[in-house]
Amino acid sequence: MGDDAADAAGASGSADSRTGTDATATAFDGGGAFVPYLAVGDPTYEASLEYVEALARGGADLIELGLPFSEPMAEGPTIQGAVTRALEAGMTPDRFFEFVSELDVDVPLVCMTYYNLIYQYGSSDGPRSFVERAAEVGLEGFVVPDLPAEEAGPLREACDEFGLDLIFIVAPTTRGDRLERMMERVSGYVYVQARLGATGAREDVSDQTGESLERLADWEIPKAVGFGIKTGEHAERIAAAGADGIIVGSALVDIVAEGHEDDRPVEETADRLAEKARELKAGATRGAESLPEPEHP
Amino acid sequence: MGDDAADAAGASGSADSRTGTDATATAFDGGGAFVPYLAVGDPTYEASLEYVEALARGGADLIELGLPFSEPMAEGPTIQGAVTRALEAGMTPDRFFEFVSELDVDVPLVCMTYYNLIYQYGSSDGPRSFVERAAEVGLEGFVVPDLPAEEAGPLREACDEFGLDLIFIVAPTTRGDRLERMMERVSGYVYVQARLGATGAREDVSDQTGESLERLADWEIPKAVGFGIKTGEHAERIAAAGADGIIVGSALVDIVAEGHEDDRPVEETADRLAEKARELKAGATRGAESLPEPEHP
Amino acid sequence: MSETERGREGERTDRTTADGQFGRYGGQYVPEALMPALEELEDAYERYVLENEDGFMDEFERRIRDFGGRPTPLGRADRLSERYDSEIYLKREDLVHGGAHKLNNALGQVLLAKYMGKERVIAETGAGQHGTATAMAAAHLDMPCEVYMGRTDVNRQRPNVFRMRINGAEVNPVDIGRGTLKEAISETMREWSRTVERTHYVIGSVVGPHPFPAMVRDFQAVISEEAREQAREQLGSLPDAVVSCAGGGSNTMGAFHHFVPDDSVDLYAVEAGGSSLEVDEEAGVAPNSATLSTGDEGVLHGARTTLLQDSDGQIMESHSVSAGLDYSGVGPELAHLVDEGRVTPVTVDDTAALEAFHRLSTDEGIIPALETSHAFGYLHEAFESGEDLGETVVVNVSGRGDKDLETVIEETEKRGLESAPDMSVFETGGGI
Amino acid sequence: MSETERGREGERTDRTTADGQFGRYGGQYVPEALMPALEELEDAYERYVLENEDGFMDEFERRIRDFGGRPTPLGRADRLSERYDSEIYLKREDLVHGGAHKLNNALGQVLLAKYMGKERVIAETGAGQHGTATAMAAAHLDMPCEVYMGRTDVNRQRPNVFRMRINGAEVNPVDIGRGTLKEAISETMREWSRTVERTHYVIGSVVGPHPFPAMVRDFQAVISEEAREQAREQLGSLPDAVVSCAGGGSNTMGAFHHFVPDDSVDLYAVEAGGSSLEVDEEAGVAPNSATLSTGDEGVLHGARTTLLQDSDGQIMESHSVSAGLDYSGVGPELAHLVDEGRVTPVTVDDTAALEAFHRLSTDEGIIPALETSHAFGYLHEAFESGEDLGETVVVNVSGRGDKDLETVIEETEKRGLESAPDMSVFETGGGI
Ligand SMILES: Cc1ncc(COP(=O)(O)O)c(C=O)c1O
Ligand SMILES: Cc1ncc(COP(=O)(O)O)c(C=O)c1O
Repeated sequence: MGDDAADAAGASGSADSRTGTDATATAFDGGGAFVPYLAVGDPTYEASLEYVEALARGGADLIELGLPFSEPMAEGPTIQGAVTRALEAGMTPDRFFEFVSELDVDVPLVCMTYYNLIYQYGSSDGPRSFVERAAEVGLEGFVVPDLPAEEAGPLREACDEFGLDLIFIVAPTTRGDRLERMMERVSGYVYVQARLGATGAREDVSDQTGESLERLADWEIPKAVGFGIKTGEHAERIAAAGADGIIVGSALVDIVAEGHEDDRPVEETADRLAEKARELKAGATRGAESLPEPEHP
Repeated sequence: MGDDAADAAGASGSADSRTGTDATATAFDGGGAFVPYLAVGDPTYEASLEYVEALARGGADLIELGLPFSEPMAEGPTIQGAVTRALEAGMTPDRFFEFVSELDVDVPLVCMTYYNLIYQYGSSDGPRSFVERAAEVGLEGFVVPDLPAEEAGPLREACDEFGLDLIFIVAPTTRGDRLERMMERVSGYVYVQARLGATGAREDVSDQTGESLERLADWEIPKAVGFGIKTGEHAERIAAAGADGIIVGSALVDIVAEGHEDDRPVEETADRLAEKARELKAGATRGAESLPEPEHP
Repeated sequence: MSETERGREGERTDRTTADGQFGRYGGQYVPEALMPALEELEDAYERYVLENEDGFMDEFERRIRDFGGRPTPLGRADRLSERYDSEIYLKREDLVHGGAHKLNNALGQVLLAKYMGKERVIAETGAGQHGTATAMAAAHLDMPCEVYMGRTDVNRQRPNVFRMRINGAEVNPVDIGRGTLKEAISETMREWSRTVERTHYVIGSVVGPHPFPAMVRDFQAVISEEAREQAREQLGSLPDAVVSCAGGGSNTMGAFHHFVPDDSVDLYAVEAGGSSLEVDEEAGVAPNSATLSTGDEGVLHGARTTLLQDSDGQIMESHSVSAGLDYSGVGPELAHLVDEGRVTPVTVDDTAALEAFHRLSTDEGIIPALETSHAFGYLHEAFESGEDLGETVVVNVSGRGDKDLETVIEETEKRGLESAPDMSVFETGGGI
Repeated sequence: MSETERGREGERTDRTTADGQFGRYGGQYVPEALMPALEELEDAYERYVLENEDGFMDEFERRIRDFGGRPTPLGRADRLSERYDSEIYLKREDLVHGGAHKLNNALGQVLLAKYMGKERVIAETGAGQHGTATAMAAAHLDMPCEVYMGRTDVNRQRPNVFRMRINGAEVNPVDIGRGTLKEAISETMREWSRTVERTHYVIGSVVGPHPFPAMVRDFQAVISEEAREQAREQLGSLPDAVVSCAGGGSNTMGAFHHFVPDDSVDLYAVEAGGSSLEVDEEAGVAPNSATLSTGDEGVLHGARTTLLQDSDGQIMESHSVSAGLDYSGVGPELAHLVDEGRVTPVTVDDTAALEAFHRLSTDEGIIPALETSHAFGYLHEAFESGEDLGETVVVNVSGRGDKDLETVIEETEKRGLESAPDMSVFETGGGI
């Protein structure tokens, strides 16, 4: 790889040249955005379609669709369970794209998966084929938990080529240089990890959230906070702390898992998901409303 | 220990100063002597008395009485079994001496045991107390399988003091210097080990016997052959090969063991022992008679 | 895909050092939360390990000698030498404290954690060898230690669990998936994410994100440093070949490292051929763990390297009679040396490894680990098939086989191997 | 009994050399059939071992280095040193191939058998440590090997039986008596009597008839030869004390030998105190194996030495949680050094040994054999009770404890020892 390419890659992520769909950023425009996550294909392809649509009905502003990977290194037990169920039910990258095509919702959709699936897709190694296909089926961007900004050059490049967003996760431990580097590369929104540890619904909302949001105060990109948000009240507190949106995964996956274990009708679980979505969206909205009017430029 | 003591000890075992009872040597006078062995107290004190007396009735010329030791290093499984039974039934050195006192036979009696029991007996360490007590109860000598001539000084000394015999075992591997040393120390008779290995009745009579007897041809002391003699025919062959006597242990212990295991009346086992004794004695006698007249000095 | 594309894909655009890259392999594919810890570790690695700051390497060398039992001998295998009509020498890592090369790395990393001011260490383990090595090192250095181990492995590797517990380590069973090594690594990574500020993750092989592959290699490189010197002293020359088994690749890299510049020395990495080199894509299972020989490029557990994966990129389960080789990935540097043609990857199947286990045990009085047995299996197959490995061959005895006795007996019986001693001594019950 | 009488009793009247005697102990109390073999062995011992004929000792030293892994380290025990406010150093015989000092002797004797032109070796074993060492040495030197082992021990020491079989040795269960070590020794002696011309008996400790006690000591003396040199190099002086556990006494004699002339070095032989120092004469049982501390003079297995016996002279069964110390006799030279006041015999009971096992494991990351744990038990009791062993103490780590895990866990649980890690990790069964 020559210096040119490196420059190109570097430049592609810089704040001013940031490309991507408008859709993702726009989803946060109203403030108090609700961003749910589900593992696609959990527990079956069909049920999963219903569940994602239920979330949209419940007020989702953007949806993170998990493409299951066999080694979900960043996930807690809840999402690991979802991933395992989905893989056992036959989920693959191609089925995932089919799923996205078939999905009848009109909020932006982002794919959350691990880098090896992106890298292996298609006839040649490298992320381009995967991104191309994602663009075709209407995905707006990617969250890749095992791809830090330093390794993201090729994916960033492909995203730029196809106009998709690459969302990075900012952890409580992310500071200084690393933040700079990420700011140059990120597009769409930034995923603010509320606290250390893998994903999983917790009772409390971490103090680290406020601190993290402060560190990102001058970023001109929406900040969505995730990890451990479980109730409307949590959502409200996070939004009130200045988040542009809240990301909720495990609390929703728990409902799917319960439905599966208790063998409930898909409709019933879908209804419970929609209801939970409404609770979370309402909380986020209340939180956002409590904020002073944003000083937008 | 001064040189004097060493000389005394050395001298005590020399051929000319050899002391001991006449009885043991005399037992072999007729040729074809039959020397049975039993473990005293096997399976009980009382039964054992009967058994030894039965052997005398059956024609024993001299009896080796085994005082059981917990580590019978030189014995095969048969005699180990006898030793274990006797110990379990409470045999001790004191009971052994009591047994000898009580025994009503008029052939010479020799004690066969391991050195530690001899060494520990009485209030002071050393073999003297044991030998003294043995002399008191009328024993004529000792066979000590774990006491080679080199270690026998103190016991030889005590035997001399009390006029008892110390019998050594000559193994098929014993040659040259070692034979000399032994010849200087031995008294009563010499125990010729028919072949290598621990005691135990075998079907064949070893070729090594003739060879061993040849090596001892010029010893002026009776030669009794043991290890593996089982039948009257064996006994005959050994006696015909030039042995002054035959020593039989395992073949007799087998009868005791059988009686014990099959729970037969003591009388019956005693009768079988006497009968076996007669068979062996007869064999030995036939063997001896087949020899040319001995050229006694 | 063209070489250029591959080269580009492997390149990193804004790293300050290129250390993390081995050709197109390596890197740091980890959750963002871990990146600062990796940067901190890179810094510590450079200062303490590469520059011996505060005498770190002096202390490491002293401790791996006095506690670990180094140097290990390079000894001639008389009967193997006769058998193959070649001089066979054994590098005896089985004599390292704990019974395998694993301590070289574990001691180095726990000591580094101490220098870094960490309060505790965590580690993953499969068969339990790395876990026990880490537990020993942690006890020795007075460092709290927790080991993550799949539930299945906990249940089938009881003695090693005992050893870890007895050395004072916590053992955390991982109740996810099949409960084996892959799950244990993922879980340890997660736990590291949760507690990264005060915790060091002692990874067990030359795998994972930079700087682990380079750092673990450096701690293990003492094997080839000694062996090279010993060969010169004892043989008057370098060996013609070095043979080593490869799971993650740590004993391999350790045994190869100082020989890499010696072009005259052939390097053989022996992988577990399992029961077959075919794979069942449907079931997501490879009946082997021949990553270098049959895998292809991908990203797993923090690094770009060679993997066992299906065409979608899902990781396949590997299978080997030897638990320590039973891993779907391999260290990035080893993958690179294979691509470069410097290291020759070969495979030995379960049965040949078992036969080699028995051969070394009865011929030389050394009971090798089942992992190690693969190296001897290759030695045998090469010489028997007329392939001349050279006049002097060094085989790295990565570990001892005490841990494998039950498995070996069972598997030997199952296969009815002729070379195995019969165990009927247990069958004729005596009347006690 | 007066000293004079004792002196007389111990004297031998017509031996050409006095080597077999250690004060009033030693000798050759064996069946006549074995005497020629002992003479042959004495001759071989003098020529090969003492005079290095045909370079025997050179070969032994090379093999015990390259095959056995010598020299073993003398390493500082940091946490024990802190705990006892004294410099504690560990002589690491646990790192010898096979996991104990036993190989020093086994390799020496099997090599000697080869020089003597013997066709096979036999050995007794109790816990299996000496049997496995002999099997390894025999495999290494291509010598057929049969090991006699009590049936009870065969059944309770499966892993060691596996190891012997895997190294190609025959294991002959002894179905006599209780089926333990005492019976195995007697049976091996018997087997030796039967086949003495072509067979060498590799005895497992500094016991038995001359020349075994002296010869085994000489093979084990490499321990103190190294330790003395290492102490001078590392500490600049000799240690104030050497502590070693004593069963038959081979690791003890090995660890003490070169320090015996150094009057400033105190020597402690730690025996198994078992559950009590009292004996049950009636039952013929000593609930300990504290031969040096509680036994008295007698003759067993070919030598005059100190024994556990009843007042009649019947040998008593010993009992210790540690199988390798569970023997009713002790080497004659050690008995003599105790009589002379040069060696101090002390005892440590089962519970204290178990506690010491856990202490060394968690403090230092070294899992000691249960035998070895007795030495550490004494170290602890001495320092805790205010007895000052000196500024620098060397403890001989005679072996590693992998073989003892099951026993330790069982016995620890039974006693509810606080110092032990809990093993409940196995109890919460996961849903795999
Ligand atoms: C003895 C032994 N050899 C080899 C290995 C394989 O690991 P690596 O390839 O990292 O050396 C292991 C792993 O447990 C092992 O225990
Ligand atoms: C590790 C260890 N230490 C000590 C002993 C006791 O034997 P000795 O006193 O001969 O050293 C044994 C015997 O098996 C042993 O295995």
